[in-house]
Amino acid sequence: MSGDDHDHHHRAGWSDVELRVRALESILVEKGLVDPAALDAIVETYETKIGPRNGARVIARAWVDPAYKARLLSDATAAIREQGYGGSQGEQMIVLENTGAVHNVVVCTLCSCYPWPVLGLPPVWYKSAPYRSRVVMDPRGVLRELGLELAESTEVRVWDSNAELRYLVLPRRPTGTEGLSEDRLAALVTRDGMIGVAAV
Amino acid sequence: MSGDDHDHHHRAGWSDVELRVRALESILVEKGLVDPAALDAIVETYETKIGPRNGARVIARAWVDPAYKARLLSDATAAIREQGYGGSQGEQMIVLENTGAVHNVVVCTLCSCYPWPVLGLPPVWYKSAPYRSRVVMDPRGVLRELGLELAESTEVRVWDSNAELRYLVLPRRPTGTEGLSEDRLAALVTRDGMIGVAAV
Amino acid sequence: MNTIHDMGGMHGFGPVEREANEPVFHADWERRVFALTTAVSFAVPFTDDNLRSAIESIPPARYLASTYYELWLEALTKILIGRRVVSERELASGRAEPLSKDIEVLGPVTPADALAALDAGFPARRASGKPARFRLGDAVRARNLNPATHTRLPRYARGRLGHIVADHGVMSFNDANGRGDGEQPQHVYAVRFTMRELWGPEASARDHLTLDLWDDHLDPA
Amino acid sequence: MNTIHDMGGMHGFGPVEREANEPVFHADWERRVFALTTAVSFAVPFTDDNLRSAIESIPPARYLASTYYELWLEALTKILIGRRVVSERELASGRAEPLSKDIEVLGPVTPADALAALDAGFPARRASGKPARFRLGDAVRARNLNPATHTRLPRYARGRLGHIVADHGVMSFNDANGRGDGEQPQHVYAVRFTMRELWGPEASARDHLTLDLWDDHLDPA
Repeated sequence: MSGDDHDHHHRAGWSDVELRVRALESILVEKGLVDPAALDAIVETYETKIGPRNGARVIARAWVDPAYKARLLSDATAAIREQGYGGSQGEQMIVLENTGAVHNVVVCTLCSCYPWPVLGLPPVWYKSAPYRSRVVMDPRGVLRELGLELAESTEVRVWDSNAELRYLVLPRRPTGTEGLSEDRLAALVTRDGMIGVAAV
Repeated sequence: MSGDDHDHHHRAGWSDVELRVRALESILVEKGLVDPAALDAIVETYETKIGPRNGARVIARAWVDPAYKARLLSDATAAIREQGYGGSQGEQMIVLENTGAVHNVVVCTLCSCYPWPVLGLPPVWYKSAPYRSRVVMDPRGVLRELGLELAESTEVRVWDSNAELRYLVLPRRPTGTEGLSEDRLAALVTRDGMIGVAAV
Repeated sequence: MNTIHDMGGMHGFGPVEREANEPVFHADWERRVFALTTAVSFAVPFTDDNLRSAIESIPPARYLASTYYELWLEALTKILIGRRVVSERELASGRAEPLSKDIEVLGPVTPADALAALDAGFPARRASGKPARFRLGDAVRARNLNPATHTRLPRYARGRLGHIVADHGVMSFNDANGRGDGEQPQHVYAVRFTMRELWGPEASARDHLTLDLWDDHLDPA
Repeated sequence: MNTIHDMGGMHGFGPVEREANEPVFHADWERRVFALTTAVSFAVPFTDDNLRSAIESIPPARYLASTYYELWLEALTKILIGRRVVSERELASGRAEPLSKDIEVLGPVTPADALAALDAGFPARRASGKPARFRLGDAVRARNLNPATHTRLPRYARGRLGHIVADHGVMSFNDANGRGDGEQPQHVYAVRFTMRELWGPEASARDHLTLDLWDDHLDPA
């Protein structure tokens, strides 16, 4: 390793964790175990190509196309792949339809399982102890705190993603959106709606 | 508050917790809610008068006096009071007799309940997460780690002190101690034996 | 309250480490915290359940990062602030301010009275209460209760089948007392569980665990 | 492993706090940890279960005090040290030392191969396995298992009664895989529990929770 590299491990203002990550990366690169270009490609993919806009397009399509919606509910993995999405952390997808009678909400109490191909990497709150600990025992309380008050008559279904199935919530199409295009509809769909902590 | 007192809150080398405790004490004293002499008396009592030597005397007496042992097992609180011990955190005592067939071990998983009048204040390990978490599920493993290997044929009884009963283990009298005086016997009894994590 | 204090049955905390010739206290401030907690509870009455409840309310990350007397100090401070006998401002400045007239407190306990009270103890036993629903030998199932308030029913026993092996008589009910609902005196029973009932088929078939459970913790089984 | 990662049903962690317009990563080192973990798993093969198991092995106090990618970094480092492809000395110095000849590794994944593999995914489904013991509608009870090793059966469901609402087919068994006992492919079922069964009579009578449980997690009820 060059003297420059060594100095750069002691660059002022770097935290311990930054130094440790830099060290790990340079060791793995030097040993020929990772290619820095692959790291950049992976980061770019999850920062720019894979995210909740993918899921929103799936939802909007299901809202406008009853046949697609039927396929989505019967074989979500294939129907999502039709739209061009799939792969790691979305190999076996299940779509959960919200109705007037049933509201679905998704969590992973044990770690951070989340449907990457349609929602991207999970937000911090989804991986946090407050959400993981509470939503399985008091879903109505958590949803209320997050601004979603459910009618007492609505059945809440919590899905703890503890295995290799990944869940996407199909929110109810908002009223008054009959005339909107699929693109306009997709713009209404939020990440939180597809997790089940928001209405749409 | 005098200027001296104020300076003394900033005396070099005092940790935050020390400063906070000093502040709390001086405020409570100044408000007339505690008497420093009472604090000293309480500390002195638990540092010098109440401790596992009390329990050891109870155990030794039970070893030499069958009638006392019978009283100790049927009404521990009264029998312990006979020896002069009792009070806070020992109001309702139960003595658990170890035999060739049964070994008893005591824990408080929820906090730190412990029979103060006979054992004093609990040691750090008794209040620690490793002991509290594990001894209820894997008592044999914990005892083995602490140097006490039990025969497979021995029944282990774990007592989780979750209510206001307080437990003292009566260890088996070591063989070869037939000629020893009660004082000599008491000297053989350890705190850990009376918790159940040592043989005697 | 299902929080980190209820740690029975958890893995991952590492080996039990005993200190040889351990002193009663490890620092002078520990002595003072222990004595202050004991003494001030005479002038500003609170119970062990109030103290336990305050300790359990400390967030899990801080609970695990704190030493035992740090937990006591934080809980005691919270109780005293809640009773308005101490304020954060006073603690920061170290200077006492006048106590508001509407706060009821007693005078400081004297050394003799403190020692006499500790020697007498604070028995939980009560002369009468709710009639016993169970008898020696009865099969019982611990209720699956998950209150957000103080409870002395550990999570690992909830829903599990045991047998009554002793009736300790009528005592004040810590769960009710800890949530400010009065003493609700009732029978406390020693309930014996097999280790297999608690921990499954990998546990020793020979071993048992006993918990002292209040009548309200139990259902007939 | 009954440790702090299995936090479903705990109180005390405070409110859920959402960040508005949250970025995918909060620092450049988070990007690198995510990408390194993904990329190096091609050259030094490990599974999600190995990573999860390594995260779960972090002591509870540190687990709670760490951010998400700090947990990943610690777990990844532990896995790589365990495979002897990296050493503490190298991490401290930042200087790579020669890899021992007896350590089997593959070459670095190319950008194109990495993206193609992520797009294809790593399906847990297997062509065949243990025959299904349960059918749609069956009443089942989650076993009371408390292994010291990796498991995907959360504590809150153990011993609880549910019903099979879907058969997801045969999949690799994470519990077996995480403890190095092979894939043991078997059926995974969606098991629906009432909230009252899980949390007691205070829970909503209307609401349910579904877990995906492997055949070996269940007994007939």
